[in-house]
Amino acid sequence: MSNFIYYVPLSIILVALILAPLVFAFVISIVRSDYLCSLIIIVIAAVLAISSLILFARVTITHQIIHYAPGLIDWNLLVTIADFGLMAMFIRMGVRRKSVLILVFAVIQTIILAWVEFGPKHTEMAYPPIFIDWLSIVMTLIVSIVGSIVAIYSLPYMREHERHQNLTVSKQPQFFRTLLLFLGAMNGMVLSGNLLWIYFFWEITTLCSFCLISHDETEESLRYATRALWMNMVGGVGFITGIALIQLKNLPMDASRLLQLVHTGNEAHLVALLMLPMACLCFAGFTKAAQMPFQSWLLGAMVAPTPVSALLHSSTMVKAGVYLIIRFAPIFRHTGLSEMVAIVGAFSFITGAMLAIGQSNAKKVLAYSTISNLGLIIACAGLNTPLALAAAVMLIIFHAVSKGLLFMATGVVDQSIHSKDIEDMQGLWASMPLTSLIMVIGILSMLLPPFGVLIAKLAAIESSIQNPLVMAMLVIGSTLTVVFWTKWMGRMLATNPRADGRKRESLPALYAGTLAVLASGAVILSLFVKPILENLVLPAVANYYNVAGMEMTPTVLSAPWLMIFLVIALSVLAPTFFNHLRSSQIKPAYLCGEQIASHSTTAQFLTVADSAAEMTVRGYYFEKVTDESVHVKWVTIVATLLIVILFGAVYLWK
Amino acid sequence: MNILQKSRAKSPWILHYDAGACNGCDIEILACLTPVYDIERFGMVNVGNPKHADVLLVTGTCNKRSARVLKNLYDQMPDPKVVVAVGACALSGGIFHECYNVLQGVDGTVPVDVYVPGCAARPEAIMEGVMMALEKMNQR
Amino acid sequence: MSNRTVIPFGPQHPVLPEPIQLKLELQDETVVSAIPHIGYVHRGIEKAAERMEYTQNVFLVERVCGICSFIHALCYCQAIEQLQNIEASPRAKYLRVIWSELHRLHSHHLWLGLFADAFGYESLFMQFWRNREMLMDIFDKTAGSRVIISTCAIGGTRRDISDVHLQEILDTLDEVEKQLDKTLPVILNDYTVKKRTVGIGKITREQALELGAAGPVLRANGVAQDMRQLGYAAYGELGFEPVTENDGDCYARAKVRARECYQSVELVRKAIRQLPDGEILTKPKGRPKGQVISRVEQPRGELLYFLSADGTNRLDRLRIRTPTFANVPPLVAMLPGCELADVPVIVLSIDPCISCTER
Amino acid sequence: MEIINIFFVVVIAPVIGGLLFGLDRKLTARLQKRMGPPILQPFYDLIKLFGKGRIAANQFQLISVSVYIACTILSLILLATGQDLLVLLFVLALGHIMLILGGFSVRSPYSQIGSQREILQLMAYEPLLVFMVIGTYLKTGSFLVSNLMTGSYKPLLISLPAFLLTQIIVMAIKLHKSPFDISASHHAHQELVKGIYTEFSGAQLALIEMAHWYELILLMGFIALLWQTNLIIGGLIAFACFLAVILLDNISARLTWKWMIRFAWTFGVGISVANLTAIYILR
Amino acid sequence: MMETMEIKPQEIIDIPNIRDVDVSELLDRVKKAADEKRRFVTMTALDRGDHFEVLYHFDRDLHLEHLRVRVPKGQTLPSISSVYLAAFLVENEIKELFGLEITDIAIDYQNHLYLIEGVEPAPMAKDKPLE
Amino acid sequence: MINNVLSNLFSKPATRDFPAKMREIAENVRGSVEFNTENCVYCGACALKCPANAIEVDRPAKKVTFDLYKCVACACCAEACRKGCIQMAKQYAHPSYRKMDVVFQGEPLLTDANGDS
Repeated sequence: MSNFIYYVPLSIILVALILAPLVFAFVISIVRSDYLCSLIIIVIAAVLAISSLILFARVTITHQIIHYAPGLIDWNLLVTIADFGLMAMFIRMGVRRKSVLILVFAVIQTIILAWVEFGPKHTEMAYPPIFIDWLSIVMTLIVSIVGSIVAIYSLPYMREHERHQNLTVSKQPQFFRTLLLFLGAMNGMVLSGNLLWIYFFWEITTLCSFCLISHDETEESLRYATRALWMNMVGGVGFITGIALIQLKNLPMDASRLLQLVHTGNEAHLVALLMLPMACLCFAGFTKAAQMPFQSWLLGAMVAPTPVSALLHSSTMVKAGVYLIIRFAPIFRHTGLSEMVAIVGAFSFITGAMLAIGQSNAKKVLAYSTISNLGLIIACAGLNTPLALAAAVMLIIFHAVSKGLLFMATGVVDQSIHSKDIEDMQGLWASMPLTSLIMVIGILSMLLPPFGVLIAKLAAIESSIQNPLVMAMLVIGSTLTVVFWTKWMGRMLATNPRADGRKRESLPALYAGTLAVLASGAVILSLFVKPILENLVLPAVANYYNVAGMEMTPTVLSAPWLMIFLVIALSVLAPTFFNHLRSSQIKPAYLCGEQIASHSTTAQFLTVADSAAEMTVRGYYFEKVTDESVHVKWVTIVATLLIVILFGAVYLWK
Repeated sequence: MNILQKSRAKSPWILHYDAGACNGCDIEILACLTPVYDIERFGMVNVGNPKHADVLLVTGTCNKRSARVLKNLYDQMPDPKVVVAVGACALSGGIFHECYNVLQGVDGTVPVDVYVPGCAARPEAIMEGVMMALEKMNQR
Repeated sequence: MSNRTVIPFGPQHPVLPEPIQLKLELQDETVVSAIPHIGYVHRGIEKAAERMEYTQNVFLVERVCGICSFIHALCYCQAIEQLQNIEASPRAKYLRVIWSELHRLHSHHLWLGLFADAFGYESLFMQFWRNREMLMDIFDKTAGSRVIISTCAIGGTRRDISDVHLQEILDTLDEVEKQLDKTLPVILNDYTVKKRTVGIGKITREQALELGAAGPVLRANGVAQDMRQLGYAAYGELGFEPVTENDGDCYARAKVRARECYQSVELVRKAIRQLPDGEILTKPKGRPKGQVISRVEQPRGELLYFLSADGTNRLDRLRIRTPTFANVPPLVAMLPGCELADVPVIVLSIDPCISCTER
Repeated sequence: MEIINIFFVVVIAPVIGGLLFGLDRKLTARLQKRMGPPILQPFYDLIKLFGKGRIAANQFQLISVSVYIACTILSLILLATGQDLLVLLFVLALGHIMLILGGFSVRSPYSQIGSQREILQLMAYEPLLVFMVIGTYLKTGSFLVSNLMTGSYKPLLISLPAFLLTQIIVMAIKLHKSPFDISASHHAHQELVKGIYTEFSGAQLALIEMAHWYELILLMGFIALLWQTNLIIGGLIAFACFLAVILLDNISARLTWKWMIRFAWTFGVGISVANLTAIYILR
Repeated sequence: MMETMEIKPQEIIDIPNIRDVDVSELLDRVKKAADEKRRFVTMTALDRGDHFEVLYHFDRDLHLEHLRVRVPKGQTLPSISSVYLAAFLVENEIKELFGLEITDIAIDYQNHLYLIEGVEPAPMAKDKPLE
Repeated sequence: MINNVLSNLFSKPATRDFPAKMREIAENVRGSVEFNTENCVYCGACALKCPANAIEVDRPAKKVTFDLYKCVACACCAEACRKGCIQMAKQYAHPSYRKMDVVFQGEPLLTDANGDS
């Protein structure tokens, strides 16, 4: 087996991961057969997953960092040309959408890009453009596996989606084209070491997200897509400014070399010079990861078909943002910038959770939860200890799986009950037992032990102890998180006693398959969280920071997680299998003695003038306390201030 | 008497439903809770929820609307359960037994195990009634 | 889906000693509307009163409500006395005052306890109900029964109170007053109690009048209206000023009743001091004929009896308007806008007597 | 040693917990000038409940109760075997959330509203617990109880006095005592009947009751940690806190959840953070 | 202190302060009472064989005043709950127990205030058996 | 309140030790109706006065049927009886498992409400 891994040439793997999706994206837009299209998607998905696993095995087994220069043609030139092509497209879009913001930012980017490419200064690359280390592998795995699963899930979803829209001409080819392009670009981004390459792929993801959000081409979706585009272009401006500053100061342009600066230690003056460019890159990361005050593009992106949300929130796009910050985190360790990044992240964590409490739209809750979790990841990156970074990486993994799962399940529910409102999901347990079970697993895996997200969160809290402000925000944010998740689960489980027993739910095979894979993935990964963390992530992180072993012993890992898992599993399974209720033991709920009939499906009670009324209990959304429109205002102001302080910190507090 | 029976006898949880009383018996039931009578000595607790209750204390004449509620409450109580009818009204309708909206006693609606007479029934009689009901429950 | 929570509150509910249902519509936990649904204790007493002899009706109307049974009987007897054109003896009038005020005292104790229970102050509930037992013992000794004391009769009273018992009453009242001194400041000054009652269930004076509120609900809005001002029984000779408060919230209602407790103690003491000797029963002659309205003050407020008699030994019509019946519309006005947790407190604040309301 | 600890926890803890609840009822009665039930009353109740006929509204209720008690016992075992305090807290929270879901799973207004309020209670006390754990970390450099017990530190109470107060608040909230008996109360005299427990009955209710006994021991164990050098003194402090909670229950009315959140998050979090800040500064 | 109510044998045959009004002018009269800040006490219905006699009792500083309307059986009576909301309960009661149709009550219980479906309607009417 | 509950704690409970010790019952308590048919002339005055119609007198058969479960203990019958046959016992009527009528026909005997003894 291990031999096999080495027989596959690296070039083939890279082609499979980056180029194949790009190429097949164009094939799909030509193919006019549904069947063939599905086949291609499934094959590509399989190829992506297998290639990423092979790459994983290769890098993990050999513990090596791969630098690789692709041959055949001058790829640098190709990237440069394509970069300007992209800029042209952005400008065209700005014109077509009549958006001044897009135009302005596109033009600024083009100018800076032109300066970088053709300006007086020029930096030589120390290393070839492809740079693969443990972090790239983690990201590739997520993009290639979770992203592929979302792509497969989209097949039945988009068919149903279009059936609903009564389209004459199917837009599925465009959709899948963009999807594949997106996955390829993401892989390209995480596997590149050259900042200009990263920037190039970064801008492709921006473009793809615009296309996907605006897919339905309704007034609303176009509006939100435009917003997503200009906000991400702000980030793009930040990114290219960062690159330009690096070039201005004659600093190395590839990630690999930059990271080495920290390792050697005798180039501290260079590190100090890097702070401003790093701040620019972090800023770009904030926009892409939809941190406050840029959260609104991600919320607007909800108008897109659900697979798009699943993709944006779990494996691609927003993860690109946190990837960028984590990628360079060691460089700005022990600086004011790092502190501020932690605070900005923690602020998004707490405010995202707070705003999620007030939402009843499932996708909006998920969106705020994503913002909140990404905030946590960024806070970890800002805490910038090996343990914190390990927690961040674990969060990226588990969040991708769980969030993808939740979005996909929400999509299934939406297509069944035609509502995304959590209140409408009341009693889903009775009508869609399978989907709601999967959703409950998804939510529990976001929230509680013994699932990975929580373990990572505990590690995050542990590593935040030296930073009291961040710690307090993390503790309170975690508590807020409990509120909206529990409420949501509670809604789904609120059923009535049924005399006719449980309804069987039939899901299309692709839905059931993809959901089952992710759900079991969430559980199994959590089961192995300790070995994964101990054997893979922590050594890699320690290496990343160039420290010998961990600086802190993470006590969270010393807990007997397997026993905890076992006890919880047993306590769930025991009543499920050995303790069944007979129908005579099922009694209707207590309604003060006025319930009607003992086995009805709706909870009704007799009331005024002996008429029947439906008993409804709505979840608490604390409209007065958590009014979105009010809070978003001050949150935006505070977050903007924080970012201003962040840049100030770079100057004042090194 | 085994330990379960002993525990049942020592932990009667009470559900009180006023099926149409004049309040006389109800306040006497409440008086049972108070320091002077303190039925918690015998483990009796007024739980106010049929799903937790062992003993259903019914007062009042039971009119037709109340009968519906009474039946519902009785059905929701888990076995073993006993019913104690308190006061003349609950036994037969008392002074109201010929009124147009009155059912003569609650035993037409739910099976009554112990009848506590009186208008209003004294707290002592109510306590005695509950204890008799518990004996009956343990004999079943 | 509606964004309102719709839940039943009652008829069987641990916080409601009597069956009444409120159909509550909530937004989060704020009450948007509350509609009462009654009829769980309706017996048809007004019809039964047409069937029974007018003398037997005394026992019927006593059982309209077990908490203020004596006052119901008093109101009825006074009405019949007016129709028969007789007057109770002075001693009977004073005895009536004594029993009425003792009833008010025990009813207010009962209410204060239940009110404390409504906001979960269990030890306070126990305290008031323990004090109340002293009054119950007085009823047991003087009238032979704890709850339905059956001492009022047409033309006077059925029983006399011996001097020994009068002294006992005075002693008990001293003790009751002592306990009130100990307990009432707690309910009135406690931080948690104030948090739960001040500003809760507030209505304005205009609303109270417009919605026909009666008794302490009305007096808590500064309207000095108390039927005892009419001077029935011996009240005219005892000197009486109604107790009023101005805030119109649950706290003000509690305060009115708390002060009335002291007032009742004083009235009983005064009545015992001034108690004249003499017969207790005036024998009625003839049969009642004509129409009359009799009004007295219950612990819960104004009680009104309308009698129409045609000279036989059965009444043509007996109409009973009880104070809670009048206080239901104000209750409906108090509830919207409050929190779910305040519902029991507000419902209790009118001192509801459902068996009175529905008869 | 571990086995003995685990045995102690699983078998002896509920006995002590039950007796403490019996004492609670007796003491409450005496504070109200009543005789009160025998001290063994909770055990009678428990046995009776186990003997009741089973009724439930759905299967999920059974699962939720089973997870609830399993998690409670598990977290107590984690404490007894000297494991990570933070993990312990979240295992406990898992059990609690499953119970909440059990309350949610029935379409009954009282159990559902009770559940929503229970979430708010969770929200109110959880930060206080976590802050205390963080306080111990700051003093000992580890979340491990074993580390705390074996290390030679001064009693934590000396440096973390605020947490004694917050633990009393947590205990009052967790035991549903006035003024925090918001989602359910010991005596079902409130607007939500028995709140979150309304729809559990018979053996399920018995298991919940038992879980409360474990939980009480756990909470007292938590307080005892504040005097980790001598657990007998720690236990006495915990017992004193328990008595304080009973007293508090008898001298206050039930307040609303808004007040609770405000109180827990201003006063509770306030003094917690103040204490932690003091440690940071003094270090 | 208010003066003690004198009991005068001559006056008690019919209650004092009573004013007969026609059904058509009832609402105006009630509005006038409301304008003069009278407190609505209650209503009383009497079954007089071929017609209902309905009394409206108002209070003003402890003095009672009454309006009386006579409604032939089969005719309807307008609700005064638009003027005095407090009347909705008693109007529902009269409507249900006497079978006198009262129109436009603010909260109408549809003849199910006290009695449930299937019970003999209008039990208070004189032609109904006494038991 | 804290003084209040603490003083409660350190004083004797107010609880009456029922049923171990019965409370002394006051004079003139209207407990339950007691018949003494020795002097009864079956005049029916008691039945006429009873507001709850709990007493039936069958004059020819010399039979008095008393329904304890309708009785509201108002003592009207005792007041109405000129022969002093009816007294109000000081003891309250005890609960029972079955509804039974008290029938006096020479000797008092208890029967089920349904008629079978």
